[in-house]
Amino acid sequence: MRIKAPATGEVERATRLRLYQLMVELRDFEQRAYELFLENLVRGTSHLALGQEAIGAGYGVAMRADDYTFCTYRGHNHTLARGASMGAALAELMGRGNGMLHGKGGSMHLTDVKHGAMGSYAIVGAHLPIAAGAAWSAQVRKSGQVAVCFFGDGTTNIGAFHEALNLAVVWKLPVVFVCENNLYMEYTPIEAVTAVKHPAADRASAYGLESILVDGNDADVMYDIARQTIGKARAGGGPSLVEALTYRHGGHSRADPAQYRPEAEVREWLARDPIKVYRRRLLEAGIGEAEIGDIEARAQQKVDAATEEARGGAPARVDEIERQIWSDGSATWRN
Amino acid sequence: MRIKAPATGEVERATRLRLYQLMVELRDFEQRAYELFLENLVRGTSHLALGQEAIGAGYGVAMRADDYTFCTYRGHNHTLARGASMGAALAELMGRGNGMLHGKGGSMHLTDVKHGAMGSYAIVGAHLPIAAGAAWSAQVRKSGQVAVCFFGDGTTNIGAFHEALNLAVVWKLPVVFVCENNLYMEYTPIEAVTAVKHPAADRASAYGLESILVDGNDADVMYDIARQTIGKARAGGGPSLVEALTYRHGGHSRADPAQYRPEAEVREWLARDPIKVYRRRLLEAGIGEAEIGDIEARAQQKVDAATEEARGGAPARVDEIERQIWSDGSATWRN
Amino acid sequence: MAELSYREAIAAGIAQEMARDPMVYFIGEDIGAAGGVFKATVGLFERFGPDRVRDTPISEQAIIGAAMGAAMTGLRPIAEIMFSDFLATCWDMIANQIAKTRYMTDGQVALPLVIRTANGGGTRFGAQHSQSLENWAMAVPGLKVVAPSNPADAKGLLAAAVRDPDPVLFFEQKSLYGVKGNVPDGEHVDTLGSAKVLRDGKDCTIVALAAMVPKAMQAAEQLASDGIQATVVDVRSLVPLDTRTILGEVVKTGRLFTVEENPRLCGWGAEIASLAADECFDDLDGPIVRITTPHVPLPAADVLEDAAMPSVERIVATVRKSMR
Amino acid sequence: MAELSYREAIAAGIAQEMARDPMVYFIGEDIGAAGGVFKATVGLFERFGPDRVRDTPISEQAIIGAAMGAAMTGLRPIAEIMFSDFLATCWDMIANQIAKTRYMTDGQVALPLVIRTANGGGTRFGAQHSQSLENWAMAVPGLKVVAPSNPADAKGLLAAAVRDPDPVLFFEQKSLYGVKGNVPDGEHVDTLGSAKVLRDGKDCTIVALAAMVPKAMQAAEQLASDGIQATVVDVRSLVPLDTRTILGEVVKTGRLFTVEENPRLCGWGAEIASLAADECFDDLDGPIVRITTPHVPLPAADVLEDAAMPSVERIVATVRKSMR
Ligand SMILES: Cc1ncc(C[n+]2csc(CCOP(=O)(O)OP(=O)(O)O)c2C)c(N)n1
Ligand SMILES: Cc1ncc(C[n+]2csc(CCOP(=O)(O)OP(=O)(O)O)c2C)c(N)n1
Ligand SMILES: [Mg+2]
Ligand SMILES: [Mg+2]
Repeated sequence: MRIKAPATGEVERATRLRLYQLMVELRDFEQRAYELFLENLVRGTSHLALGQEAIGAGYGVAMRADDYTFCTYRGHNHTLARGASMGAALAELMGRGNGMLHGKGGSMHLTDVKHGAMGSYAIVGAHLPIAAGAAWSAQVRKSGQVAVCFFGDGTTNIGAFHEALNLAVVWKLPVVFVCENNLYMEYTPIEAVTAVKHPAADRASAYGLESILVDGNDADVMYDIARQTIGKARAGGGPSLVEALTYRHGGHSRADPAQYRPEAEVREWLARDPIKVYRRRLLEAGIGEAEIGDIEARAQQKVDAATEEARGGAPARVDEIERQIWSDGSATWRN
Repeated sequence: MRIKAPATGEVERATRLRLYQLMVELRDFEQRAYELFLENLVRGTSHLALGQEAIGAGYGVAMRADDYTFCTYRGHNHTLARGASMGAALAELMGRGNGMLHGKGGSMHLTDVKHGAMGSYAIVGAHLPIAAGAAWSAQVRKSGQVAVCFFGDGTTNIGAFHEALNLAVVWKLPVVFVCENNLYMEYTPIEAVTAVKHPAADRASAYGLESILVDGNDADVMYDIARQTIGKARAGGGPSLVEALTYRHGGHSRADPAQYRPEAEVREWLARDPIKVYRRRLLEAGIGEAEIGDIEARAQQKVDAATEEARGGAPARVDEIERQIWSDGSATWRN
Repeated sequence: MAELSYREAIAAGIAQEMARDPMVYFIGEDIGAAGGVFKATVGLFERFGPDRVRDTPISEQAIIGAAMGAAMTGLRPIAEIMFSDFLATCWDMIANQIAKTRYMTDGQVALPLVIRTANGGGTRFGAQHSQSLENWAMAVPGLKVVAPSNPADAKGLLAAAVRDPDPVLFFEQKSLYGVKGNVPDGEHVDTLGSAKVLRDGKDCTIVALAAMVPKAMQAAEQLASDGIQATVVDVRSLVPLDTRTILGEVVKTGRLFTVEENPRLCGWGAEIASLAADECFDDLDGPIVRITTPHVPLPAADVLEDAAMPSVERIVATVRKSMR
Repeated sequence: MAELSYREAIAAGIAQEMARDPMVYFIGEDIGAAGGVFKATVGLFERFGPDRVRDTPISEQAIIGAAMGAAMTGLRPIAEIMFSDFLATCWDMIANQIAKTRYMTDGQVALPLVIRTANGGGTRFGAQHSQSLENWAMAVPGLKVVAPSNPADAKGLLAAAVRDPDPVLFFEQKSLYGVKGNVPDGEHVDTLGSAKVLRDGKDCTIVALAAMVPKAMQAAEQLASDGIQATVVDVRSLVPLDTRTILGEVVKTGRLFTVEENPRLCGWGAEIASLAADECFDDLDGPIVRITTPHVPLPAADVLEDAAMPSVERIVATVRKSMR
């Protein structure tokens, strides 16, 4: 299956506004994170997903409140798309005591369990089996929940990918694996290290799955495939593997100027910026500049407020170091 | 590609006699190993491949003397097929000082580097990347050597399988991966835990490889596909993944009476015993009962002699324990 | 009291907990209809059915990952890794994911799960199927680590592990599976983090774990006939570690010997020795001596394996020599 | 003598060996055109070309497996695992295959290979990118384990590792990559298994590794102003372990402190402490004290990470208190 953009009008107006709003919020959040980094307020590493917002947003809007999200170190978008606090996220990036994880996790591990954001995992591939496990739990608890697992193109070459896909299919688990193919692992083009052209879509058949390749920069497409794949999982139809083509606007991490990418390629993809594309589509669909501007202004306000909240936090508290190894809150290994 | 038996006459007479001889030797060796186990002379575990001889024999006959074999704990056949000493192998099973590894390895780790038998690996999947590495070495040394890697159906579900296949294709390595699909992992039918019907053949496309499924109980077929795949690798054409259908006559290991298998299935496969099948084919091809009987008698003699050699060995020498951790022969970790 | 083998006690412990709590699920390779490669899970499939006792592919990362994902979403999974050596194939899942996720999320994620695994040597399986790897787990913050030495502890500690809200690595010693012992009738639940003094002696303290415990006990008997009275402590749980009991006994006798099945370097004995050398220094009357397998993998041949692992004779000889 | 950074010294060491021996090949993720994520391999791709400096997929098992297969068939591969934390994803390859194969085959297979990896904390990468895992490797028989503390050692020990006929795990401390130091001109090859006494003091011996070495040196300076004269030993190589030098210094001063970046349990310090408590018991004048990160993963926030890892202040305070 190669999915095209659904015809205008197929996705409801309210959903479209929600998709746009979410994408703009995610974009503004990460822009702000970048500015704070330039101010030297983000001490740890960070991996921005600027340009990849349509994927997290499409799924975020399609998910049920109690569904599970699993994502990577490049997971700000996916976590916030579930409703996690922007202020707590920024504070975490800044190592503050009011951070989402009180400074213990950092940018690569944003987690907000009460919103179904079950964690950001920083070792490539590990969260695919974990997402399968959450889906297994949902299955046997008959809760109707679905687990959605986001990862990159480079992740398709690690063993855990293979094991998770096979298990998910054999157990017919309610899990959706979403490969965000942004053409690069860290600095190396994915095509230089992968046996097939489409690292996920061309491997679906190895698990008896349909091959799904979609435009990851089109929010309507992403929302549509999200609805389909989540719906299938929720109905007991088992897992899906989706490959969404996209591009990160910046480097792999804050340390990377991304000079290994051909200029023309960067230009082409910047022109296909999912937010630009979608803004145009909204206008074409008759949504007014004022309404769109309003969404954008509110996103800015939200990010500004979050920034204030984060800046206001004290540094992480040193007594956190020996807390929360165990469920009793302690880190005690001896009596 | 689904390979059929080559027409009679396509494989030369001498090769056929060699294939038959080798299969009979492997069979007799393992029968003897089993008898010695019943005599309580084999103390460690062992995993017999009775019924799977055509695969190791087909490849063994097709390989060049300096090619590399990598196999599993079920690796007596593959190791002996390269010319390793039967006496040393039996002695190793019996924990004797004249064993192939002086008692340090045991049945699961038979190795004879001077015959290209680069080791038997007992943790599922590990040797696939290692075989790829030997092929990489052959490639950069331009030696023309090929690495052949044997493994089971169950092995296709572990991550190392996936990583090895992808790397081998990307680097176009001279390696042949041979999956011996004997329908079971230990006690669990492979179909109960695998997303596709043919665990290897149905996954070849995930690495851009041709799907190859062959009758692993037909020595001619195995020899033919061995020639093709080794030839391709040697010519710089890159790796192949072969799935050979077969069946083990006995249990997974010496501890297993194999009662989980339907009687009819066992009967059907015993009727397709590769040695029986091939003996009939030789007779049909006009090779006389006497010549065949002669081969069989010589195999028995060879196994008898090996048994004597092994029985004659003293127990492994205790001073072996602290030898050969390091290349200087020692096990010294401090001064 | 019923007499059960160690393997039966394991099955009984799992059954007890599965019957008690419907959220306990059990997965692994060949654990179902086959009853496990070591027959330590016989009867569970028949009793609890294929949904709660589920065979997996040979996919250790998926097994452990699935257990982790399930534990954070309401199940209390038990996952079997057939031989502890195979922990290496899913070590990222254990050491980097399971061990760290609660901490990294500052307690948002709870991981009540048990990883059972057949550990240790003495069964002639060779170097890749015989390791004693408790120290690998002990070295990783965020894992609890248990290794019972007898059937009653096997059942009681397994039950405690299943009920524990945190991840527990449960090492079952292969060489003990056939050993029989009395197991309390009815519900039996032990306590993690408690060592046991099995024998009281005034001259020295021998600290042992799992299969080394019966060997230490035999050695102590022999030493007694030489006039050396040894205390024997069964560590039982490496994390949490009952330092109060262990170091308390060291202080009483002034001498510490540890008996480890693992190779020499960085075993749990080194940790306990270093604790004693720090905290009991003034009470020590002589060197702390560790008795371990030499720093080599276990060889396959019976004579070699037996000679490599600590034996009763080696324990006796080492203690005797050092106490002279 | 040229002044090089630790990362430049690594690149220089690899270059020296690749130029010397055409059988040295180097593989890893993003090591080629990109010069490595830590820029520790800059220039190698340009100098030795894409065949000898080869980018891999994100397939740690395949990377290490390939290195192993190549080493047993004539190459002398160097494989990079980007962060030492990722060793867990290929731990079976390292601990069960590479470490054991020579032994199991009774010497038929030789494995001259080096696994380089960026190790340790202090860079705010969080729990999954900051571990100090030398003890994982030290615990496995069959692996040599090296961890240099300065640019000269980085180059010289790397060269020695490449020339060594056995598998070497080479831990490069991330927090040291930017540190500069003098490196001998021309060919520079050091010796594995030799510790170095960096400072001589009569009162106590501080044994440290990698990034803890400069901290121990600073602590020793501060202690000197308090009248405590500390010997500082840089362990450099955990396997082989230069017990002669280390224990020799312990005997001279009568007191041992170890400084470890890893969490508390089962670190290399425990091993050295247990050796001293056994073999130097009669020469010890007081407790053996280990200074480690507490038994927790490293947290991400700068203030937390700094407070968790052993600091100069903590070393000074611990030694001072214990020597009172
Ligand atoms: C097992 C493992 N190997 C290597 C890394 C280092 N690493 C971090 S991100 C990354 C690239 C991942 O590429 P991809 O999956 O395409 O995701 P993207 O970063 O493009 O979102 C690598 C190699 C890691 N974190 N884990
Ligand atoms: C990583 C790992 N997991 C589990 C095992 C235990 N085990 C040994 S053989 C085997 C079955 C392998 O099945 P298959 O690959 O089909 O090979 P076969 O035994 O049928 O030849 C299993 C599960 C192992 N050795 N390694
Ligand atoms: Mg990518
Ligand atoms: Mg099989």
